Amino acid sequence: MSLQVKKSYNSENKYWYVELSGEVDVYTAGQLKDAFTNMIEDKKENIKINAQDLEYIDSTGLGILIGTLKRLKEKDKNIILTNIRSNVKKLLNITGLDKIFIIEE
Amino acid sequence: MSLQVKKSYNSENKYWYVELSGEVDVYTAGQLKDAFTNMIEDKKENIKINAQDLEYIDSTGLGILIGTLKRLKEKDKNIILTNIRSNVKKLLNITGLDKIFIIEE
Amino acid sequence: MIENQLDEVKLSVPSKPEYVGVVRLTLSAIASRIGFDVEKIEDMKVAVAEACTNAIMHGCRCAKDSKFNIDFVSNGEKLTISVYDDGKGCELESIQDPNLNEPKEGGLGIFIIKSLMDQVDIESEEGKGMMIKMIKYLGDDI
Amino acid sequence: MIENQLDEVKLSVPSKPEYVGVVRLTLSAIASRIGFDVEKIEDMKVAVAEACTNAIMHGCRCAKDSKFNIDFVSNGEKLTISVYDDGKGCELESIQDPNLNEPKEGGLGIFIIKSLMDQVDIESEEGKGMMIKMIKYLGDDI
Ligand SMILES: Nc1ncnc2c1ncn2[C@@H]1O[C@H](COP(=O)(O)OP(=O)(O)O)[C@@H](O)[C@H]1O
Ligand SMILES: Nc1ncnc2c1ncn2[C@@H]1O[C@H](COP(=O)(O)OP(=O)(O)O)[C@@H](O)[C@H]1O
Repeated sequence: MSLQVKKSYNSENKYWYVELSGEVDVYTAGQLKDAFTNMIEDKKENIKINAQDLEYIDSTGLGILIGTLKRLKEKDKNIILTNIRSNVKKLLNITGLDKIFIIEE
Repeated sequence: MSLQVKKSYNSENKYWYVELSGEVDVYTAGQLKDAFTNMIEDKKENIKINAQDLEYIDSTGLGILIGTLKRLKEKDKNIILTNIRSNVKKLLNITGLDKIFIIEE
Repeated sequence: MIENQLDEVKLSVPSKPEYVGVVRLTLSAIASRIGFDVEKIEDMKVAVAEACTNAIMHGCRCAKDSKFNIDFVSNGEKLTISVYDDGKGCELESIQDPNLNEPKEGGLGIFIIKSLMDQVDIESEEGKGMMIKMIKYLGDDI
Repeated sequence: MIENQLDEVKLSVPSKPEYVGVVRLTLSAIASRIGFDVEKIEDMKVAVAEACTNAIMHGCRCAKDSKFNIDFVSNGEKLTISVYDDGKGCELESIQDPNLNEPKEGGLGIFIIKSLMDQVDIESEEGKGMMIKMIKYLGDDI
């Protein structure tokens, strides 16, 4: 019932690499929002999220991803999601967000 | 929230070997009681319980162990417990049952 | 004919974000006891969390000790979950499906609930709180 | 002085063995949110399960839809858990501590609850149900 956000900047290829583990819900969402806000204010570059250990996300978390993507799009940058679990994948499908973010298998 | 009982008879050394995994509470207790009853009716010999994966037990389960021991004592046989987790150990201490069963580290 | 017995679990929690996880875990425990498979349990976890999040974010009157309720009713074939608050409610007509081609930060919750559950009923009146009743069947998806 | 806010979770479940595990999981979730360590959570799980088992085995009137209740109240320093039923109750004087030198199959439940919790109050009257109220402190054992 908690969330860990591990981020690092790959300066060679100019993108943020983020590992999410645990659960994103209305309780942990603030933590995720703060992390993205800090990253974007530092460098507005692509954000690559490894979601292998992301066990749960709901609309609160998806809303934060959408908001972050909107700010990235101002500079034509993207959010790339990798290693998504099937329950998270299902939510992205239902909401059509799999067409908005870049999904890498 | 479930219990697995794996039993086998060691005919060379004449004892029952039982691996318990999961939780013994009022819901799963009947299953444990049936297993012990069957074993004793088959052969009244020492019962050695490997409790390595026994995550939880409460008074319902302890009561079954006590009842089983009473029947074994009629033939001077024992219950031997090994690899007990600390939370289970604590209950055995509190109730004094660590002096009634044979506890092997 | 055998009458299906109804089992009812009632839960009431403070209108605070930290209790949504508690509700999710209680739901998981109930649903797995009933015999739901992992995928359906995941669906229900999200749906119930969405309803709880709404109760906390929109439903509460923000009184210091505001609470909301979750009822779980099961029989042999389905689990019915009702999430309700006595907050300010809303006009149901104002709730629109999201435009999937133009994603927004908000407005996904109820759409997700409807997508993940087999049956959903929403009742609300301004000033009288909101109630979302959702059903998941144990058998094959309908 | 800062007033400690009280958070209250109320749970009501059918008087059936399969719901003791549900109560245990809900308790775990609440206690870990509050910040209890693993050992104290284990203690509380056993104590609450003992009280629930009693409510089911002794407390119920065995009506088809019999239920019992569990209230969890937390403030910054402790968690208070009350388990109560409206079953047949009992005379408290008749409950004795077990003789640890002569173990019996039954009679360990309330003794275990008292051993594992920091404070325990029992109220009962014949015909009026039973209530066990138990407290665990967050800080060092008292
Ligand atoms: N419990 C509630 N009480 C009052 N209004 C609610 C409640 N739940 C939902 N609503 C209303 O319905 C709208 C749509 O909810 P939802 O689809 O979950 O999206 P979001 O919560 O992101 O706005 C909310 O914006 C709110 O106006
Ligand atoms: N909820 C209850 N309603 C009525 N009687 C109860 C209840 N809980 C406990 N008792 C009485 O107290 C006695 C002691 O309980 P306990 O120490 O848990 O041991 P056990 O349940 O194994 O008898 C029970 O045998 C029962 O007579």
